[in-house]
Amino acid sequence: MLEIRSLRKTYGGHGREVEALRDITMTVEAGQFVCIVGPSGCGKTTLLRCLGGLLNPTSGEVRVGGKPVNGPPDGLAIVFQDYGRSLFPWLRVAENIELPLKSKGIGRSERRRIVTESLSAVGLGDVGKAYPWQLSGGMQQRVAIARAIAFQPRVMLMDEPFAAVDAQTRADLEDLVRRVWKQFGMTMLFVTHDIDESVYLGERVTVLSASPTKVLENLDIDLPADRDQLKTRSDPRFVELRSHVYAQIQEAKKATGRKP
Amino acid sequence: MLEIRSLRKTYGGHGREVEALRDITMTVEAGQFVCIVGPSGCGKTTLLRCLGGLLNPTSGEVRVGGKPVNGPPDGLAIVFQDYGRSLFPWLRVAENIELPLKSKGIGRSERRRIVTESLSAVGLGDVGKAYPWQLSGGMQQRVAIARAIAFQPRVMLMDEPFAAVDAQTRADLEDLVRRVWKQFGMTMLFVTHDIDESVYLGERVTVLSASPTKVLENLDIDLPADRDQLKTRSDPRFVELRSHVYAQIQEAKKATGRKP
Amino acid sequence: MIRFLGRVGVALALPAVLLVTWWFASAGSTSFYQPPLERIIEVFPDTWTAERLQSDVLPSVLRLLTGYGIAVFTGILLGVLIGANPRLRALLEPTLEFLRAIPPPVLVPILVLIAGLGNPTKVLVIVVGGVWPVLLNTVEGVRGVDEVLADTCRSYRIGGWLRMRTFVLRAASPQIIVGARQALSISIIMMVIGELLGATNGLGYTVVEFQRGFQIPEMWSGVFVLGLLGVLLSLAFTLVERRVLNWYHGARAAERSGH
Amino acid sequence: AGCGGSEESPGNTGGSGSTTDKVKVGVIPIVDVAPIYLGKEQGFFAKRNIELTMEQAQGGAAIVPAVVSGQYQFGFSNVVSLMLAQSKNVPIKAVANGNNATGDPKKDFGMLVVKDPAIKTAKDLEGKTVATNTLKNIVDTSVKQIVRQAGGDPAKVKFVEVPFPDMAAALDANRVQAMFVVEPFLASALAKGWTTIGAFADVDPGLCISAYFTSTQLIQTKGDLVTRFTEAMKESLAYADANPDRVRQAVTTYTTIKTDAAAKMTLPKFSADVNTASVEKLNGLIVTEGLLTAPADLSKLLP
Amino acid sequence: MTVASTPLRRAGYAPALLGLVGLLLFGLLLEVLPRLGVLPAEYFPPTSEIARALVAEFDRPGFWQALTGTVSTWLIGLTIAVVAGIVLGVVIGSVPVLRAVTASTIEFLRPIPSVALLPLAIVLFSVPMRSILLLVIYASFWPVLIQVLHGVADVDPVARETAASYRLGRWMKARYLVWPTTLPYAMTGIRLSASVALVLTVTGELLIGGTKGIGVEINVAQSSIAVPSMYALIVVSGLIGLAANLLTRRAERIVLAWHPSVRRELPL
Ligand SMILES: Nc1ncnc2c1ncn2[C@@H]1O[C@H](COP(=O)(O)OP(=O)(O)OP(=O)(O)O)[C@@H](O)[C@H]1O
Ligand SMILES: Nc1ncnc2c1ncn2[C@@H]1O[C@H](COP(=O)(O)OP(=O)(O)OP(=O)(O)O)[C@@H](O)[C@H]1O
Ligand SMILES: Cc1ncc(C[n+]2csc(CCO)c2C)c(N)n1
Ligand SMILES: [Mg+2]
Ligand SMILES: [Mg+2]
Repeated sequence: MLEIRSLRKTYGGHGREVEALRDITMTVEAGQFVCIVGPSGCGKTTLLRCLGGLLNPTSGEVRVGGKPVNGPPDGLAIVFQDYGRSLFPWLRVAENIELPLKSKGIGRSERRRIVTESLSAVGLGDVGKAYPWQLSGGMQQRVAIARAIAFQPRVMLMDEPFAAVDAQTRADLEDLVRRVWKQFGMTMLFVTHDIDESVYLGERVTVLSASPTKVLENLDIDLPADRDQLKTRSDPRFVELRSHVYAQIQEAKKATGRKP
Repeated sequence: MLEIRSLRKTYGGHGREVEALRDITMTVEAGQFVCIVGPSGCGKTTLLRCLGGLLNPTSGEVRVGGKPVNGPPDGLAIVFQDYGRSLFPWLRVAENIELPLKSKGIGRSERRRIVTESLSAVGLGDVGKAYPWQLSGGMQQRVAIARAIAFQPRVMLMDEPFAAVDAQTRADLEDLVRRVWKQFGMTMLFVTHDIDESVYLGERVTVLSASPTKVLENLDIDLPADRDQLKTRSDPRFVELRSHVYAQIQEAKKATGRKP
Repeated sequence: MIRFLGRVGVALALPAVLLVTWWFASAGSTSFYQPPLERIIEVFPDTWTAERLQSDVLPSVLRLLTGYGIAVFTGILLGVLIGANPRLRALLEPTLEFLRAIPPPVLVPILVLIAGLGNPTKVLVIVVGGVWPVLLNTVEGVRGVDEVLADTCRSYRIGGWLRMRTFVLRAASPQIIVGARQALSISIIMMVIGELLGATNGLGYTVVEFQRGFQIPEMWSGVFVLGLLGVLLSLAFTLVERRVLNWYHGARAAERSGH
Repeated sequence: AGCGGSEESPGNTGGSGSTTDKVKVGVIPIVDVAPIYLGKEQGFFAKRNIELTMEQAQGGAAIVPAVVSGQYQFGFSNVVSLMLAQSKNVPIKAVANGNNATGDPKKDFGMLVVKDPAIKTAKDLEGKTVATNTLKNIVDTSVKQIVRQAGGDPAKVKFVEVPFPDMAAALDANRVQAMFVVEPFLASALAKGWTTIGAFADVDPGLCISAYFTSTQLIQTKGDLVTRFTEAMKESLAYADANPDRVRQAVTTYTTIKTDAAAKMTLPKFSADVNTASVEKLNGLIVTEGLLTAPADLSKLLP
Repeated sequence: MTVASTPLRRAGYAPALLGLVGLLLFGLLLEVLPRLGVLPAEYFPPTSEIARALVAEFDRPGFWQALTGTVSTWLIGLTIAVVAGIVLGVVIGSVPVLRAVTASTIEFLRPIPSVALLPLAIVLFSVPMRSILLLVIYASFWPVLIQVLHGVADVDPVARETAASYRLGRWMKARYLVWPTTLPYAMTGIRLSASVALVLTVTGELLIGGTKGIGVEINVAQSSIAVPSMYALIVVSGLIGLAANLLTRRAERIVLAWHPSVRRELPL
């Protein structure tokens, strides 16, 4: 579904030249759930923006559903890391979620239903009438998630979507995302800093190196498909995998994509 | 150092009335390190803004260093949850950190030294000349932390300061914050969603209930003062404490400050 | 009610001080062009009779509102197009900047060639003057929209008119509103300038007429009417702005309610 | 308030003396003011110790206050404006004649022009729109009188303000059906084959159109200078009246009118003295037209 | 991939070229319309004729004096208005009480047209140039003031709280928080004022005279039926405005390099 070949991205201008991505090659099958971890500033957001058709790679190729990306592909949604800025401050929460549905051409009553449903799915059943800036950070982030879920994309890119919520809510949202992913057969690319989370959620964890960035490891998560916050996390295999990823991350911070 | 008595805060307007804080009473001794955990939207940020003199309580009293707060108190710094917006986009990273020092009246060469030091302390030794919007989310957040540390306040309020950084960087920053706190004898109020982090960092963890918000528990963390990422986290007492807090949080999400 | 009265009091305080100062400073003035304020107030009721309000002020205000409306509409429309399209901006900006610097008084005869001596020209003069602040502010507002929001729109495939309506226009609205506010007073000025040519009635015509007839207190009373018109329209404008920018002021005021 | 133009225009302080008075005169760049340019050229002012500078403004709206404030020591304006000013006690006084109608209603320097040959007389203007450079001025007052003398009702004629330079375009496009223009616009209009149906001279053969004026303050503080200016103006007017070719030549120096165009212009008459009778006639007319409720006090206005 | 159309660097030369094309097209339009008789050529000469008259003006020393006069009056007036507008705007905008107290007066004074103030401006000064300057300053002060007032109110609340929390002093706040926020608004204000000031300089010269200026020359050209010359002079006024815009845009690239509208790699 997602094919990334020798992707390279260099930012320039304002007296600063940064090679955000050195050479990324990876594939995500249709319907797969892949988590991406990597040190801060290694280019995860950049990668997602290239995939989402929001950014031109410096070189290399990106394909979504077989078609080369030039412009945001159809049926793809992004939950931005900068959740606060990705909500429209002039629209109430419900309207924010409704807007993409409107452009999708969904009828009014159906829209209403989806909005209500997705809001209560993220535990915000009662804030539909509020403006985003009246909400706490974590609430705003959940609105952004609700909007993405309501959109029911074929491909979902999530950039640290649970960074601002508490542990309990996070667990609930994790299960929600897994559920939704399964239900709609989405292809999911999920950036997180929480290693446990990456192992808990993904079918595969991709570890990126520090800048200049390469893929350090592709780790298949061979945990049972049915995950449970208590059972899965205490599964010895889970502990093993997360330790492995943790070690990789520590590596990653030192290691860069530089060839030896 | 920080005294909060029967603090209540209600937001109103735009067709929405929210009691963010119902009745908060708590004290933080000078030089203490207190972590605050609580469900998303329970009013942690609101509490910090009241303490920082940025928001008028609806009722109750807030004192910093014995003096009632009306306006930002001297020698107090906040790391905002909304780190992206709290950096001035028209100033380069180094200038952002330098600005509070300038207004503090610190000489130029001293300023330069502090800026360089605090930037490398957060692992960003080479981005002083970049603009904040040229940085990744985690890098921006670290700049905000560097700014606060460089300011060397007597009281530091941090609102989920590590939400956007990877696990390894997070561990490094945790140790940095503990070190700085000790070194300058700061009073620290630290909001986090990471329960392990709250136990690892704090001398006390305060758990807030869901809205309408009250203090659910004040838990003293009787771990040795010298903390170590590996040793402390594998200390049985640590595991015990974090399980306790975890249970409390799960409680908190259901429990509200409502009297039975 | 008390808050309302307080606001009115605050609004009237400075004008009152200025008027009193003027009253005493000008009392006994013998300078022909600076008559005592007393004289100006004296002639006011006789000058601005109901009849004159109907025959001169009303037509002017109608032209003003029409011209202003067209100016704001055109300014926003052009501004959105130009602001959202760098190539179009590069193509048109020099020409527009050229036109902007041409004095309306010399532009008026050209407009007469095209639109005659009647109301259309007078309305057009208002449009020609009032469109610029709206245009410039809209262009800058559209150019400066938040990148993350723009990306959000692209990613969710929000395009076309929906995007215009719910994103571009709203995001630029704080700046568009500034432009519209600027245009309001400029439109009043252009209303006067428009009435200098081919005019037979109107508020601006009357003021200039008094000036030519050396009826200086009457002329000043006309200046008062222009100012009052400005205040009134600005008040109405504020009401509209409150509605349109509800979210904007909310997002800013809520956080400041502290101190 | 600046008064008397003291600090910026150092003139001499005594009465008649050896030092030269620097004098600024506010004029309009039209043929009417040719005599003062000629007078300067001929040295009529210099020999009276007046160093003359002409400042060109668009109209009386600015010249009258500029003279009152002392920016200019003298100014040029049409007499109706001056009468209106006098009646409102503007502290000014006419000091010299400006120019007059030619005495020939068929050939004047300011005439009522129509394009439509069907309009034969001024009476035909009833129901039509006439362009005048300023409302409530010598031009529309004259046009109304012309209509009245042709047996028409001036109240049935609609007047609109159009500056002289823009009138031809308006008439050409039939935005107005008649216009009252002065030279050089008149010659240009006649060259198009348009016809005239009235002139200043219809109102009064020697109609006084304009005058030079000063502030009463200058008369009080420097009566001597004013006297010298008046004498110089009289000499200039007489010279201009006697030397029409020199007038045509002078016009090309302070405007950009070409020599051949200047040759085709009808020149006004330049009387050395104000035609008081015609001013009195105008005084009556402006009361009739409702410009003033009572006639102006000409004894205070005229030299 | 063509998601992001031209990056700014590549667009560097193109805008100037496109702008020139725009001007040429506009000129061509005004050449053709009179020639086709859509506009009466006698009163509205085609571009080529205006251009010829403009070149002829260049040969006249009087023209250059007039140009210098107009430009200097304009620049002096604009500078005073801009400085006053910015200073007062920041001060009034930063102090809520001042803002509330002055609001009605500002709205009262703003719509008073310069033509109405003409006699007052004339009698207040003994030199015509100063009267013109007064009108210029009066008219061009308001756009800057209003823009700055709104700019000051646009400060991001989180940024404001950051500044408050770090106890930035009044001056530091004004310099490092309020001013950068206001700058984009002020820039638009300056661009608006530049043309208002120019327009009033020319109009003032036209009405009052007494100085060397393009307005005086326009007056003479008008009363001499020198139609192409008159338009040539008007074109000069437009060109001055064009130059002013070029300069402000250049300045904007530098002082607003950080602003989304300038820094954006992706055009909207
Ligand atoms: N707009 C930009 N202009 C210039 N450089 C940029 C820009 N955006 C990102 N970068 C640089 O590219 C690199 C990668 O940034 P990116 O945001 O992709 O990192 P990330 O992996 O998402 O980090 P984080 O986990 O901290 O969010 C960083 O060094 C950053 O400074
Ligand atoms: N400016 C505001 N206007 C209105 N309501 C607000 C405002 N700020 C916060 N609130 C409301 O107050 C409550 C507490 O918000 P606050 O930001 O303090 O929560 P928080 O504990 O920091 O949450 P999080 O962990 O998600 O950041 C929420 O219900 C929120 O909607
Ligand atoms: C006080 C005052 N302000 C503005 C104008 C008119 N004006 C000058 S430039 C411009 C916009 C560009 O054409 C406008 C409307 C005036 N005459 N007097
Ligand atoms: Mg990122
Ligand atoms: Mg918060």
